[in-house]
This record gives sequence, structure tokens and C-alpha cells, in this order.
Amino acid sequence: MDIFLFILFASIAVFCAVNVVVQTHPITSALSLVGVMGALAVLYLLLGAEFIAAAQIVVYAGAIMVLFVFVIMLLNAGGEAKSAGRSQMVRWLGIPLFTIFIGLLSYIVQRSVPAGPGVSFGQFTGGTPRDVGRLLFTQYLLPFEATSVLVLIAILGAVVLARKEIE
Amino acid sequence: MTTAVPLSWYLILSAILFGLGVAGFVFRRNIITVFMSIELMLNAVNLSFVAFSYQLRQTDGHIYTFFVMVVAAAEAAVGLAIILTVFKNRATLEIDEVSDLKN
Amino acid sequence: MNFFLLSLLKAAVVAGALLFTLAYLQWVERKVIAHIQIRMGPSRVGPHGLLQPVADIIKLLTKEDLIPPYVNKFFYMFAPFLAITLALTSIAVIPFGPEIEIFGVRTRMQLADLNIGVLFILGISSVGVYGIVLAGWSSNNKYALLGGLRSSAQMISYELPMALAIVAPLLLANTLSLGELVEKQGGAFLGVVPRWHVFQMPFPQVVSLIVFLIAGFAETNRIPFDLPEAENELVAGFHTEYSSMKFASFFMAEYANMITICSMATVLFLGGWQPLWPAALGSSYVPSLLFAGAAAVMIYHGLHPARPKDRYTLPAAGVVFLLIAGVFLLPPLRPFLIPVFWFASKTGFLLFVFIWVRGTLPRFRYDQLMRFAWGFLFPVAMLNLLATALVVALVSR
Amino acid sequence: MIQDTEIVDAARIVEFCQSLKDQGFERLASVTAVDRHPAEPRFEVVYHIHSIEHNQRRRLKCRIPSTPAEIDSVVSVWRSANWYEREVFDLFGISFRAHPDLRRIMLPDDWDGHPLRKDYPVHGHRYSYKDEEGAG
Amino acid sequence: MSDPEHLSETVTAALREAPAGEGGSARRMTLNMGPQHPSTHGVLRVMLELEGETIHTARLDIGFLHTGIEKEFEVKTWQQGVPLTDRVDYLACLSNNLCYALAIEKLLELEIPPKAQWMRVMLVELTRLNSHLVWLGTHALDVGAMSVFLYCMREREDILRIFEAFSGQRLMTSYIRIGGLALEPPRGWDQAVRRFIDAFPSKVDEYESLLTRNPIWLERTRGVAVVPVADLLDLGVTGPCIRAAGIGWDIRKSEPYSSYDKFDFEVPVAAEGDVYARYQVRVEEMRQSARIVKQALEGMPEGPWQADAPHVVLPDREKMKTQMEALIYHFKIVTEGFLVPQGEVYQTVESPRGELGYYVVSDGTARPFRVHMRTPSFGNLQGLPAMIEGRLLADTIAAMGSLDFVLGDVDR
Repeated sequence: MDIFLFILFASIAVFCAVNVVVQTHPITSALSLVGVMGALAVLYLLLGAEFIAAAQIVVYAGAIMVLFVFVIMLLNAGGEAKSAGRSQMVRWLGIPLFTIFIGLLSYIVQRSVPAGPGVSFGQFTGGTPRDVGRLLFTQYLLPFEATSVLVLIAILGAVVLARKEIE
Repeated sequence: MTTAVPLSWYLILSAILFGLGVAGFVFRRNIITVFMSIELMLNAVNLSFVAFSYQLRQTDGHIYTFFVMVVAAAEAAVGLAIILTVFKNRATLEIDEVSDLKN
Repeated sequence: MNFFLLSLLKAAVVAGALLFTLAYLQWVERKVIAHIQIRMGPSRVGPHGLLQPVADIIKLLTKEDLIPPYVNKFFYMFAPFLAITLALTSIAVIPFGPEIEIFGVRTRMQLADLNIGVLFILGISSVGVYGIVLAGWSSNNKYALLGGLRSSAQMISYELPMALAIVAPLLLANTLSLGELVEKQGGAFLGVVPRWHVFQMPFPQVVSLIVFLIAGFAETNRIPFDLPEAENELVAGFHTEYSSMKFASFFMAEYANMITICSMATVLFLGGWQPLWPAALGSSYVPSLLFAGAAAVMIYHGLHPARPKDRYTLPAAGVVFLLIAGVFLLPPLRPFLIPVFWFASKTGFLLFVFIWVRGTLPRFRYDQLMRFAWGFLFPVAMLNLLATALVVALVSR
Repeated sequence: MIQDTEIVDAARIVEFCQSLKDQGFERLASVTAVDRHPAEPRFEVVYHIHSIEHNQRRRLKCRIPSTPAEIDSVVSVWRSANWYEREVFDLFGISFRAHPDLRRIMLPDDWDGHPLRKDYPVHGHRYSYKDEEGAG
Repeated sequence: MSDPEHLSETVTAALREAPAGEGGSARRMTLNMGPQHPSTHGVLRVMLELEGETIHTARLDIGFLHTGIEKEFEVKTWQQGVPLTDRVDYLACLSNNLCYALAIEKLLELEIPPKAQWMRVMLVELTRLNSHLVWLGTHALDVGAMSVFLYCMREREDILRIFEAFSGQRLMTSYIRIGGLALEPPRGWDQAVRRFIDAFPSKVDEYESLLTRNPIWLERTRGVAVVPVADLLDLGVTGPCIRAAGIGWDIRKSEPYSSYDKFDFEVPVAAEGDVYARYQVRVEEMRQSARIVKQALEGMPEGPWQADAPHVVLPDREKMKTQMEALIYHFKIVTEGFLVPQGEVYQTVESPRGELGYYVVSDGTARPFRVHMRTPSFGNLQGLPAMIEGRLLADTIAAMGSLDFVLGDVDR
């Protein structure tokens, strides 16, 4: 069951990720990216990261990507023009080379990671909101506060940029 | 039925996604797509964080992922605002055409 | 495999009830609005137009499905599917009643009791915007595009106050599981006031209930926040180019979202299936009394008919109501009928509020809507949350 | 109410109107025309102006010949003249010099003729959908 | 080809050609609002250049309802022109009837008996109520308040029933004819009108309770579509729109016709000039109209309802059968109409929408030489672009509703 779910959602993720890269229209890319995020959220659940899975959906898919889609629609951005100055070499050599690169990488990872007990659903329950919250507000309080400042700065920055754009 | 999935599979998936993100970052020319490739890479890294967190039976990896998400949100807000401004000034989203600093 | 069978059974029951409610909610809305506006409402198909939903469904199913030539086909087809799927999914975690025992199996009256149920609903509703945005974009129509843009901005904006409003009762209950949330709202203060979160001492969550409902209006694109489909400005907004079943999907999605929002409000603030006052004081006889009372009125009017045909129809309906009242008294059915009654009546009341508001209020303008979200709703929700947190911290110490 | 009609020289209509506006006639109620077909000068362009302050109405009339059926536009004096003059242009074929946007307003852009002229035929058809069917 | 990319590519290409960076011209979108649109109140086409949701420029395209009424007058006899005036503004038929009749009566120098005059005033004020009710209902509906529409239609129904009782027609009444009224008022008309007018003020309260202090309504209407008064005058805006901008000009007061000077009523004025002020002015006008109707009802003089002018007014049926003279007049009027002395006249009345003027030229024959209608909607609509440019899309709807134009009145 675990393996089945993993393979299903991993292939969805890879398929969508490939789609993100190869699609010419930004909207299609963006929605594929949402697909990647949804698949990853399920994988997070398998890894026992409940809170992160929910946050992935709420923050990433529900907020950040909606923002992307919003901007794409607002700009009415079209697809990329067919590449004129780029050589066809990229297309014909790039894909095999990329596959080989991924293969090598997988091999290295496979070799270097110690064979543990493996991942099975329900074995690790340290990812509930309670656990994450406890850690976040004790050990990681300072970084947490720092990110809040960061977010504030980001809001200000975005507002300033958007204001300028309106004028 | 409860065949465990080797941890390395998660890491390989993470590597593949990261590689695809890099490919998109390098080859795409639409600013928004490039931006989305970055998000893809961040997601790939998040996956490996969570996977390691599982392996070590610690929640810390989740915390890092959480921070990555927050930073990604901030980055998206500012980045998209910049894209809006760029588009307004240049009427293009082609990354090659906005490479110079002077108008 | 008992678990799977049980889940399938529950899913079938919930899906059936949900779809039935969806169809008849629309009838109720038309009737209520009609009576607000001194009209009759649907009255031709069946008695009091009761078969109108069936007629509508037949009409929508058999209508020609137009696909304009200039749309982006894939997303155009995908958008309504996405909208209805996401809208129907979130009902899965809503608890309708307590743990019960049927055929020797103990189970919750809930499809899935996630321990992050609240986050699940938030996640689903935040992704729900894609259906509308995609519909707006793929239609390749300017009105639809504007509708899609409006709704994406609106949904992002209202998600925040909504989430903040949800957090406040969560602080009081100290759980993210919806089932537990309701169980913690059982009992009563001083033996009378129910321990629902709206009345919860030390800090009644009235403000967050109101914020939640307002944000709920916005999330479901209802008047006064129905800008994405404001017909007077954008013709039909994001679904301008949709017809037949695809249009019906959006329509159903809107109503399903309404039901979800109202159920959520019931669960979070109004004590879910908990009765208005403790069963020890006889609250479990309320449904029987209610139905019996209605039956009495019907029979009385049947005996003094205003129209000739009422002489037979009204007493017949009265007898049916009496039977329903009797069903509520049957000992084997009581443990799960009475909680469902309370849940349904609270949700139904909130749904009525949604309809009532639609018959009363004008519509916001786009910028006012955004200002309302960020300038009023967000700070109010924030302050309420801070106050709640403070009170909880002080009291629990 | 019947008021006296003032005949104004078509050449100096704009300055006359401007002076009236300066006297307090802030409104232009309407601009229209009358076609006295066989007679010459053929057209009368009629201006109704109104002063709310003095509660007074004036009617100005310019006689202009059939060729060239032209007169200066008073849009520079009252902006409301815009559509009225376009209407007169559309229905009478009188053109207004220095009008900012002189197009047909009531009839389609490809319409033939000016219907309110007295010599415009009111009987018989000149266009029929049947013609179109045969062609297409 | 069947792909949004097609459109977006052309848009992006067009944007590239557009001069970038000046005043944000880069991302404009042209929205063709109408001629088929739920809230353009007919077949009006508004071409909007949008920047996001902000209107950069608005251009109007009218004429979709042009029916050539002015030309048609020239081939009808004078009396046959009355039904044509109905078709101009289908919400204020009687105002148009009245204006046309007054103009020609002026050329004929006819004396109208007081009963006919008072009856005309009463009916025209009922018309004003009818028109304002439709305005209020559709305006509120545009802003999203559904229920007000149906409440307004309920009262409008009563008015239409009264019209039907008088003339046999609900909409195109043609009841006011040259020389008086078309028919003798029906039996019991006064009770019907009284029943309606006694109940009406409380109905107005009902509408107001739904709108006047509703915060969303205030938000949507306050400060919207404000144009300086001087510009409004310059653009030819009249009626309630100009009264809402602080000019208390009402033709019923300034140039009284049909014995309006004998009635006691006030001209509501507001200062702000926004959509809300127009709403307030019109609602107050409804109350004032109700007052006028009541006065007309109570002080209705006795006497004939047609002028004593046998060469203009069709004789009584009974007389026609008994008197030779009457039969001859009837024959002449029906076959060739009556002659109107040479001359020209510009007659104005205060229609529900503003200054309604008929410019009539007679060459002394039995048919009009030229009839020009100065319709209020045409003038008011010219002010629309000035009201909405620089504002949001939703304000267009509110502004259009507040102008209360009828496209038949614009295009004629």
C-alpha cells in the first residue's frame, strides 16, 4: 500500500514537474506546479508530516500559486514565442543528457543513503500541529520571530512596488 | 501490504524535481515560469527535509520546511510585484529582453 | 474489510443526503426569496413546486452543451469538474453526530475523523478558487476574465479573516479534530446555557462567528459579495460561457460550499449536534414536539380549509408529520436521529440567514470589498483572536 | 411657449452663441434643423438656448444653402452640442465645421442618404434582405 | 487557433507596439459593454477602455433603437401624431402626449377647460410615479438589491391598472389628445386613484427602509459619478440629475404649464450631485408627486373634459347622430384632419427624466411640417462618460442607473 501510494503520487509529481518545464503557457505551468504541490502534500502525509501537508496546500497551493495565477491573468501573459536564436542541440542533446544525469544522481543517492527500515505510513507521528507548534515556539522562537519580520518587510515591499506601479 | 518505501526513493524523487526545476530555471525565458521553477526547486528541497526528518524521527525538518514556505510566500509577494512593475515598464515578460538595467 | 464496507455505506448515505439537500436548498432559496419579494416562487411543478428541482435537473441534463470555439478546451472542461469536486470533498470531515453503534459496530457519524480536520477544510476551500479562476480564464471572454480576477483576489483576501476567526474557538477547544471539537462543546453552564463556543465563558466567540459568516459569504460568492458573478456588471462573471451541466456544476458547487460553510459554523461555534439545552431537561423531545405541533396546525387548517383541495392534502401532510414526530420517539433510532436533528436545524438556520441576506442587501463594489476585508474584517478578527488568546492564557493558568 | 425667432448670420453663429453664453445662457437645450426643400437657402439650423438664472429661452435660426450645407459647430461653446450636431449631420446631412467627432449617430455608418430631408423617399424599398440572399 | 493563446498573443503584441510607460497605457483592455448587457437598460453600447477595473475612457454608441419617429410625424395628421409620442419614452408616455398636445394647442390657440388640465396634471404625475418606480427598482437591482425591484413593480402595477381604466391601455395610453383627453374618465376613477395615493407614501417608506440608510447602498452611491454643476449644465443634463447637483430648476415651477401654478408642491434639491443625491431627489419627488395627485383629486373642477373647439375635437357620439354640423366636423377631422396655423413653437414640460421639449413647425396644412423632440434621456446620456471616466467598472452601473435613461427616448 505504501509503495503503491508512493509510486502513484511520485509519478504524478514528476509528470507535473516535467509539465511545468515544458509547457509554453504560464497558466499551464502554474497549474502543473499546483499538481506537484498536491502530490507532494500526499507524500508529506505518508511521511507523517500532517501539519506540513496541510500548510503545503493552504499556503503553497492555496495562496502562493493563486497569486501566480492572478498575476498571469492580470498581465494576460501569452505563451513564449518559439525560440529563434536557440540551437536545436538543446532539444536533442539536452533530454538524453538530463536523463543520464538524473540516473547518475539516483545511483549516487541510492548508494550513499544507508538502508534503513524504510518509510511506512503511521510509523512517525511527530508531525502533528501540536509537535510542530511546540518546537516552533520553544527552540525555534527566534527564527520564527525573524520570519515574521521578514514577512512584514515583504508586505511593505510588495505594497510599495504595487503603489509605484499604479502611479 | 505494509512494504516500506526505502528512504532513498524519496530522496531520488527530490533530486529529480530539483533537476527539473534547474532545467526550467535555465531554459525558460518567461519570467513567471522561471519564478515557478524556483518554487519547484524549493519544493524538492522541502521533500528531502521532511524525508530526513522521518528518518531521524525528529520534527526539526518540518520546522525548516515551514520556514522555507514562509520565505517562499514572502518571495512570491515581492517577486510578483516586481514582475508587475517590469511588465508595466517594458510590456514584456521575456527574461532576455529585460536583462539590461537602463531603460 | 469491515472498515471499507462501513466507509462506503457512510459515504453513500452522506452523498445521497448532500445531493438531495443541494437540490432542495435551491428550491428553498427560491421559495424564501419569493416570499420576501411577495411572489409565489416555483409553484407549477408538483405541489408548491416541490418537484421543481427534479425538473431543473432534467432540464440541465438534457440541454445542449455548448462549447464556444474560442475557449481553451482542456481547462474549460476541467474547471467545473474541479469546482464541484472540491466543493463536495470538504463535507467528508464534517461530523453530523456523535459516536453511535449500528449493527454492533461503533462508528462516528462522520466520513473521516482527521485529526487535522479544520486544516483540511481550510486547504480545500483555499484550493477551491482554482475552479473559478480557470473557468474565467479559459472562457477567453472579458467578462469571465474579470470575474476570475475578482474572485481570486476576493478569495485570498477573505481566507485570512476566516482562518483567524476559526483559530479563536480552536484555542478554546484545544483540538483540530472536528469531532472532538463538538464533544468539548457539550454540557451547560449553570445547567442552562449551553457550552457552545458562541456562549462559551470566559470569552463568548460571538465576534468570530460573525466574522466567520461574513467571510463565508465572500468565500461562497453570495450577495453582498457576489462580485465574481455580478450579473449587472459582468453579465454572469466567470460562468458567462458555460451552459447545461457545466453551468450546473458551478451552481451546485456554490450551494455545496454554502452547506460546508454553514456546517463549519455549526461545528465550530454552535456546538454541532449538541442540543440547545441538556437532554436531562427534556431537549430530546423537541423534534417530536415540533413536528407534532406542525402536524396539529396542518390538521386544524385541513379541517377549516381555505381552498377546497386543502381538505385532503393538509390532513395527509399532517399525518405524515405526526409519523415523523413518532419516529423521533422510537428508542432504537433516537441516538442518531436527535443529534442529526440538532445539527441539521442549526445548519438550516444559518442557510436561511444566507438566503435572507440575499433578499435584502445590495452588492459591494470591488474596491470596497477589498477595503472591508483588509481594513475591517482582518483587524477585528485579529483583535478577537488576541483577546481570546489572552483570556485563555489567564484562565487556564 | 412661443418665443421670437432670431435669425442669425450663419458665419457668426459661434461668436453670437459665445456672447449669449456670457450673458448667462448656460444651457443649450437642443440643436435641430428644418428642411425647406425647394426653397433656397434650403436649411434652417435651429438652436434653443436657455438660461436657468433668468428663466428665459431664446431661439436662434441660421439659414444655410443646400450646397455647401455647412455651418460652424458650437461645441466649443456648449459641449452638449456634440450629439445634437451629430444628429443633425446624420439626419439632414448638414456638416459642422470644427466638430470634434462628426460621425453618424442614429443610423449605421454605411447608411445611404439623410432621412429627414424632404426629398428622402418614404415609400418603396431600396434595400432588402432578399438581395443579400441572392448574393450570398 | 481555438485557444486563448491566440487572443493573448495578439493582445501582448498590441501592447508591445503601444507606447510603454506613459500613464500606464500598457495593460488596457477594451470592454464592449452592450448592446446586449443586463444593465445597460436597453440597447446601449458602452465601449470602455479598462485598466484593471478602472475606466480610462468611455465612448457611447447609440442609435440601435432609432425608429425615425420624427420623419413619421411628417406623413401623419396632427392628431395621428399622438400615438407616436407614446413610443418615444415608454415609461413616460403621458408626459410626451402632454408636451405634444400643449405645443399644438399653443399653435391652435386653444383654451383647455380646467377639468382637462387638472386631469392631465394628475395623470402626468402618476406617470412620473410610474417612471420613478421603474427607475428605483432597476437601479436597486443593478446595485444588487433584488427585493426593491419587486416592491416597486407591485405599486407600478396599481398605476398601470389606473391607466388601463382610463384609456384601455396599460403602457401606450395616448390618453392626452390635442384639445383635451381621449375619453371621458371612467366611472369610479377617483376611488381607484384615491385608494392608490393614500397607500403610496407608506410604500415609499418601505423602499427607503431597505435602501436609504443601508451602509452598502451608501457606499455604492455616495460620491459616485460626481461632475461639477457647470459641466453638467454644459453637457445638457437636466431633470433630477441637475437638481441633485444643487440647481433647483423645475419646468413645472419656472415655466408652469397645464395650471401647475395652482398646485402646491416643492422641488427637491440636493447639493452633492452624486448617485445618492439623485436617489434622494427622486424619492422625494415621488412624495411630492403623490401630494400633487392628491391635490388634483381633491380639487378636481367640474366641467367639460375637452376644449370647445368643434374643428379640432371629435364630437360626442350622441351629437353626431343628431346634429348635421357635428357629423360634418367628424367627417372632416377623420378624413383629412384639421389645419394648424402656420408657425413654430417650442414647448417644454418636466418629464420624469428632465426637460422634454417638442419643437413643432407648421406650414398651415393638416400635417406637421417638422416635429423635433428634445428628449431628456438624450441630453442626460451625454453626461455619462464624464461621470464614469477614472472610476471603477461597478460605478458605471450605478451611474447609468442614476441617470435613468430610456433608450427609446434617446434614439427615437
